[in-house]
Amino acid sequence: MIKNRDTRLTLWLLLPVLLVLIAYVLYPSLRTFLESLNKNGSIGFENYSDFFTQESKTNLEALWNSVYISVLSVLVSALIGIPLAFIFNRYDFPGRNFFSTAAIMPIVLPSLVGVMAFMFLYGETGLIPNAIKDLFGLKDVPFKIGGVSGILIVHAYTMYVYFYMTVSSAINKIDPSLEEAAFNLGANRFKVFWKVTFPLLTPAIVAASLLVFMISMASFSAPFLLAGGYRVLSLQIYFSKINGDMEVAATQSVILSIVSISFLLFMRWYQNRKDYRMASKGIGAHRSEVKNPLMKWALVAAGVIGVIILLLPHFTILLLSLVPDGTWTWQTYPSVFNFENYRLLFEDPNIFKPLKNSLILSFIATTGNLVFGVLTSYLLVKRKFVGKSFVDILVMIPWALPATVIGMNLIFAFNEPTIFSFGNILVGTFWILPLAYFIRHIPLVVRSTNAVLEQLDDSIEEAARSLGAKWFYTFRKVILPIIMPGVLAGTLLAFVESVGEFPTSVLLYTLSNRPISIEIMNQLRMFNMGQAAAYGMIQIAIIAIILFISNKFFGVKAERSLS
Amino acid sequence: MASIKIDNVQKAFGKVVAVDGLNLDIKDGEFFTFLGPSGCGKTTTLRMIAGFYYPTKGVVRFGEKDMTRVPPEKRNTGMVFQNYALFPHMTVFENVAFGLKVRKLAVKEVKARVQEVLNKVRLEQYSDRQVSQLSGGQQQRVALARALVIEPEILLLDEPLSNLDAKLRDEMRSEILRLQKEYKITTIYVTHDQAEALSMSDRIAVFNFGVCHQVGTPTEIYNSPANDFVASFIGEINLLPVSLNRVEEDSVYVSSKNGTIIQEITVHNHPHIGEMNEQGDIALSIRPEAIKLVDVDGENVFRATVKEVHFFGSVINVQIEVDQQLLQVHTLNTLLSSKLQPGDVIRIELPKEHMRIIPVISGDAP
Amino acid sequence: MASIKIDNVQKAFGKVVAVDGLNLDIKDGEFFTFLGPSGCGKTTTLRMIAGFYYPTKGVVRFGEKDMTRVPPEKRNTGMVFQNYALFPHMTVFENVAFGLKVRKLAVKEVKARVQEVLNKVRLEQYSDRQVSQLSGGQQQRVALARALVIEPEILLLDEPLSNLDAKLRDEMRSEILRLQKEYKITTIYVTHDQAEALSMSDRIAVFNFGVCHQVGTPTEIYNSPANDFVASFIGEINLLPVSLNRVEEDSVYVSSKNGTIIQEITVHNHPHIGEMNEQGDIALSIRPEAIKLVDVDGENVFRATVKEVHFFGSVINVQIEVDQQLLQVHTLNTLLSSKLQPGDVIRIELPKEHMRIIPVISGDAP
Amino acid sequence: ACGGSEKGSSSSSSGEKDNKLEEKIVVYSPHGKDILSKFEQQFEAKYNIDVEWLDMGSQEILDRIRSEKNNPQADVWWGAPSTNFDQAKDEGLLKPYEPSYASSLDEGFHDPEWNWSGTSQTPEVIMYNSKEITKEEAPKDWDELLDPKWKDEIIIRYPLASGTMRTIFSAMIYRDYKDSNDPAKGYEWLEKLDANTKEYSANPEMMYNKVAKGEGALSVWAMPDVVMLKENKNYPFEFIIPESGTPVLTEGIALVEGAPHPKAAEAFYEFVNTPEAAKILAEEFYRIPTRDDVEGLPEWITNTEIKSMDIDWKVFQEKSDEWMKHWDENIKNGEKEIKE
Ligand SMILES: Nc1ncnc2c1ncn2[C@@H]1O[C@H](COP(=O)(O)OP(=O)(O)OP(=O)(O)O)[C@@H](O)[C@H]1O
Ligand SMILES: Nc1ncnc2c1ncn2[C@@H]1O[C@H](COP(=O)(O)OP(=O)(O)OP(=O)(O)O)[C@@H](O)[C@H]1O
Ligand SMILES: [Mg+2]
Ligand SMILES: [Mg+2]
Repeated sequence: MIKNRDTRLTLWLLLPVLLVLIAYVLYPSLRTFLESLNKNGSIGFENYSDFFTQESKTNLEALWNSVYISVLSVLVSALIGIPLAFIFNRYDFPGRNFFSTAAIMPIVLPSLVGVMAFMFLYGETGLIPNAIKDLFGLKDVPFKIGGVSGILIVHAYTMYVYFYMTVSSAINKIDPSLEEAAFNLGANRFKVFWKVTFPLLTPAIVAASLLVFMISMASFSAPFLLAGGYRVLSLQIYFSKINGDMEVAATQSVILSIVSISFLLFMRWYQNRKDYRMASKGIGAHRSEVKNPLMKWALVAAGVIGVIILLLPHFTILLLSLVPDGTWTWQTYPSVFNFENYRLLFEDPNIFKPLKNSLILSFIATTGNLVFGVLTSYLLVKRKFVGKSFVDILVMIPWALPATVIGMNLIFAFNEPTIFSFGNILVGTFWILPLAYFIRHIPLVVRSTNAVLEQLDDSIEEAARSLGAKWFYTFRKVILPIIMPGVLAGTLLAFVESVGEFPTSVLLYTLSNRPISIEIMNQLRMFNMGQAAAYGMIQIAIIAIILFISNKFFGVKAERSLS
Repeated sequence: MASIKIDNVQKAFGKVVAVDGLNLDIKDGEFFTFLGPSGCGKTTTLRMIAGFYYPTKGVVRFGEKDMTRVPPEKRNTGMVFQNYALFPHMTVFENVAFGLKVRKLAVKEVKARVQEVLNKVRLEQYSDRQVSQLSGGQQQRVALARALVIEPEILLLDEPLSNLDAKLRDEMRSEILRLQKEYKITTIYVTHDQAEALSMSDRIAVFNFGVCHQVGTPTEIYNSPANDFVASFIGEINLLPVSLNRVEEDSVYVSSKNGTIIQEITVHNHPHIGEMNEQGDIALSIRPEAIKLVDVDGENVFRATVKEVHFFGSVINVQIEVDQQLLQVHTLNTLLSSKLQPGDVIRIELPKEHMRIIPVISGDAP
Repeated sequence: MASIKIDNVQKAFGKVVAVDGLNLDIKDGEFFTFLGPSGCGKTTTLRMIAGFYYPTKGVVRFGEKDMTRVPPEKRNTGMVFQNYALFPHMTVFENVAFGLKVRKLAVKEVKARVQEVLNKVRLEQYSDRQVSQLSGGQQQRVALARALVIEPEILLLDEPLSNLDAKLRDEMRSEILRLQKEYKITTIYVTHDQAEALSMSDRIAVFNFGVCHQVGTPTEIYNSPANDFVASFIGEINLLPVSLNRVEEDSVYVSSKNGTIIQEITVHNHPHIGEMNEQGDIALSIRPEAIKLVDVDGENVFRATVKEVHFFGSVINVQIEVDQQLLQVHTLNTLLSSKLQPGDVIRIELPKEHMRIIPVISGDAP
Repeated sequence: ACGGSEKGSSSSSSGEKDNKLEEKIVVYSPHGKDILSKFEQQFEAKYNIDVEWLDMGSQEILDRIRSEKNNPQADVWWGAPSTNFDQAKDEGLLKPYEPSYASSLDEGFHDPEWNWSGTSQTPEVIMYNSKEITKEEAPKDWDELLDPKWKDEIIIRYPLASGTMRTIFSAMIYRDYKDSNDPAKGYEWLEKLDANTKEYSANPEMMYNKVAKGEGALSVWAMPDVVMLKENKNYPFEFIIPESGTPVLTEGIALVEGAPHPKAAEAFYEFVNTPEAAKILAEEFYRIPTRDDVEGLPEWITNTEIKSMDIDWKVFQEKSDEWMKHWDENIKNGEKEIKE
């Protein structure tokens, strides 16, 4: 039946991918779906009709707000991420390396502490508005964040990184002669960007938009912390769950997923209308060196200032970590600084255990993501098979669902022995957390890999195979090295996110694998803002070191790749 | 073993039919060329042989073996891609060594063989460069070296020399030929350069719009084109639409269709190549180099006006007008002929043994 | 206004010096060709004119204006890239229309002009295709159309026809020439095809290893090459290392260096191109088509053995051996010469007016 | 992989050192590192049993114990409002145990079936910023909060996710509901409170910060926390116990059904509620004991007269979800959602 080896190969590759997706994504999600069909013991779509016909319309309102916030978040994140990616990848200036790495630091901001840092910075009593007030002798603070604008700012702040990373790796893959051709035809810088560079970045932008849209849809901390009671769907799910309406929570989750998946399908359709493979002759020739110095320095200045603003919350955390507890309560500005918080932290002999746990867990999960992500992405981009859309949707589900829902799904699915867990109960064991991280970050790695693979000319693979290389060899020696910089970008992001992952951790961690985010949360719960901040700083430092190392590692690699 | 048989193959991309009803029989060790205008399906056919496309219909055989759906890496073909398809993350050396490493050769041997082939393509001193730092022609040579080094059973070359200068191209041609003869590699060569095709090939297939018009040796194709498309595609040719007057034992008499001055032209009665449909349109063909500049009148001698003179190096191309019909005349670059000026009136002879009557098929190259 | 002056320009990539000490003076409306072997710096020079590279040293001027550091979009040049550089996300129409849209032309006019230029490159029916669905040659034509449609002041063509078949190439050549003359566009043409260079150009610059060896009209370059590199690069040539015997008023007498039979050859005393260093090595050069097959002895007539006969379409290439020296002879494809067989002994004449003594510079094309 | 153990042993007496004590025990508790480390040390010193604790919110503990039902990891659940325990009890997650000090617990401080027992009590209070408001100005009772002069001075922790706030809000409704069986009056009250509320903050830290810095001057919160912030963290907070009475939450301790280390768990259960332990909790961690036999309590406890509201927690457990849902959907709405 299977007509040729190529189809057979596709099947063989598809098999493990499908297995993983079905076992760890579809199966748990189905349980949520089944739950949503259950209304007081009878099966049906009653919960759904309730959702839409509910008298107070809060659900519909929340749904609308979620979509609205998500669309805006995509736009704002893109507006920050794309220009930054452009500046840091197209211009060379002293410190470029530092700034371009620093630009991804927002993602390492521990979520809760991070939002608190925002409040300390920009809230009504925040440092910046008050500093401006005092500086100019104003009567009232000039601005403060809160409500929708607050959510948007925090979303943009944490999510622009997706744009920044995917677009960065795609920019480096663009054949410079394409832009040159446009310049040559008389297009100015702006036109070239809009008509050529930007459209060529479509796969990357689509990938990032998807990721951002979905996390915004599922985003919890920002609306929760910043907008008091602004109603969004993810919060509704949380409250339904707290109120014990598991069926309603499930229904809301399913609807949220449907919205996210519709967005996914729309983006896919949009992207497939055109072709973005730069199958130009030969190798993407030469790097253009033409730069307008004035423009360059203006942009660079903008980029650097941007990054400094982006790093302000980190500095705030640093500041908080240096202020001993109880000395900055009603005062506008802190006055006492010392290392008391760090001293208290380091007195605990177990301080490094959560750190180590986080690193190990993230490493395991991310390794899995790397292998699985590259394989899946290759299948999705370079192979033809029936049911591709289905696989694509499965891949994205972990982002379409709020993290807590994923956590709950896992609990439902794996607190009893199943074949997928080889007959073990996973809940309460070490392995449940890496599994959760892995599932959470499948879409991230797959999407960012898709973006680079889509730009890879097919004839490269063909050349290798006609030279006699088997598929696997070709994959290992040719495809992988070429796409690696892009893939690593996504993987790194996944790793960093795993280190800070909170919502699933809190549901699933055990004594043996308690990660750092939980530790920070606990400090906060005990009102030890300073120690939480100090812990946050340690987390930031660790991640910064990892980034630095991999940047060095990238540096070596990047030189050998296209760019 | 490495003969190739293409059996009634069709390849469609959606609605676009790139290759249709193709039958080819390429012998073991043969140097076979695909010739045809841009977009006629040469690359597509090559890719079906290499295994990158599967035919929509039909069968591809190597020897007796049905290879239609065998994956490319099992075919032992070496291919030079029209767009090179070099591995961007590897150096020149690594690119070339790739095929050998796949074959698990000893490091030493890999080195030796790569060095050897790099010498042949004159890239020895570039071996450590990244391919993105090479010029277009240098990249093309890397692609060639990469395919040659594995000494494949079948060598597929898609315009492998199009970016090289004449001199280097000449050398590469001899090198390819030498290798081909030495290792008896069945070779399929795609080119748009008919001089190249004529000088290198054992046999040539002429394509247009996905259809093969003629398969034959270079002289067959050149001297006895099957129709006006083949005739005009291979080398320059003068085609005069004519109508048949009468046929005698060793001569055919025709007259120019739109002419008034030339009453009758005498043509040798060659056996016709292709079925000449006498109901259909026919044309008189003569190669520009066959037209003679003469001083005296005689059979098939006409008066002509020089319109343009082009200098092509060793050949001079003179455009003349006879009887409202433009004709190309090629003559060697000697002082004599370079003295010709536009406006001169000269006498030309159309030697009857160099003319042919061929069928006219409708349409033109795209 | 659109004359181009390149003043002592150097371009280095790290340690690799791609172009060195280049001086060129391209006149307004001129059709100027860069000719040279692969990797000699043609593309690099073109890119400096287009503004994609800044010279390491030296100045580029358009007219009197120093353009060395003017950004490319301010130069009003149209360029065809060696790798096409088509926008993959646009259709053929959109690719071609790009330059016009940038210039804010009315939609109607854009449409009309694009349609017109697509007709010229024979792609009218492809206008809605994605470029990835085109064959190599079709892509190249799109690139050409895209550059032509904006009617730039300076047209930069980097091997724009290398992937087209002879027939189409001929047509495109005339089209480019026609446009160039019609709009008086200063054109720089990069090619590795010397026939193309000779037939199209007003003037040619011959490069090697980043250095320009000679600038001149096609006949100057062909007939009076400055040195053996230029001579052998432009068309085929026979070069015999010789030593000078004596110089008389209208003749120079030389003898073959490694020969024994040929005692003396008489050569016209041309004014020498390039400074012929008489201490340095010299060579006798004669084009293959200038060698005559003769029946009787005479001045400069020698006996030769036929080694190989190659068929090139309109030309037949005969390799002969005279005095242990291999020579190429080109003759037209007539029945007479095609009767030659390897092993035949023939008489050849080296006409004194077609020979030249030129300096030999060391090294060869890479 | 299940650490099942024999069940059924009901009330074994405390104090007695059972040889069969397991070598380790796992405690889930929201009490935080300071308390837990302290008791870990003391307990380990006394029994030589390794104490491992997971420190998390009480709602999370409930979720987790529920999710680990098939494979219990915890032995003891220490610290949560009694309503949480009642819920867990209904789901069969707890194992009944009657401690040795049963007699010194008031009736309200333990489950009738001894599924849990109380360790401390938490009265809810009105909290104010002592830099902004003097003690005289401060509202003395719940209803005074509705005075229009406090418009935009009240900052409230977003109630849905907070046990404390749910209790307060439910109590406000319950005041009328217990007689009328109709929450309408309570809703009306909450609506008025909502009108005065400047902002609902998402977590306690933010609420403290805002009140401390004077974005708002008033809030309602749990007394031990207010005291701790004032005493330990230097916040300018004071509290007022509403004159008409206030809901007093009982925080308790319970054993987990199917716990892997049941014996050691019982020992720990006993250990953390000895009079000495209760005294430490009161002195160092501002927790008001449930036992009536603790001597020498700090002043702030003895000096404060707590008027406890009479509450049927059963009704709370049944109704509070519905009430909160109503509040969320109908009271907190319109422009008041986002208080900027
Ligand atoms: N992937 C594709 N989708 C649709 N049409 C295609 C595709 N590939 C090729 N074609 C079309 O099929 C025809 C044959 O293409 P092919 O590449 O074989 O031409 P070719 O003979 O190699 O031309 P060239 O000499 O210009 O490279 C062309 O008209 C081309 O536009
Ligand atoms: N970016 C670069 N870095 C290093 N070396 C380069 C770079 N670009 C070109 N070169 C080198 O400079 C020399 C000139 O290159 P150029 O592309 O100008 O050649 P070309 O004359 O256009 O050749 P071709 O006809 O093969 O296209 C070559 O040796 C090439 O390897
Ligand atoms: Mg092709
Ligand atoms: Mg070039």
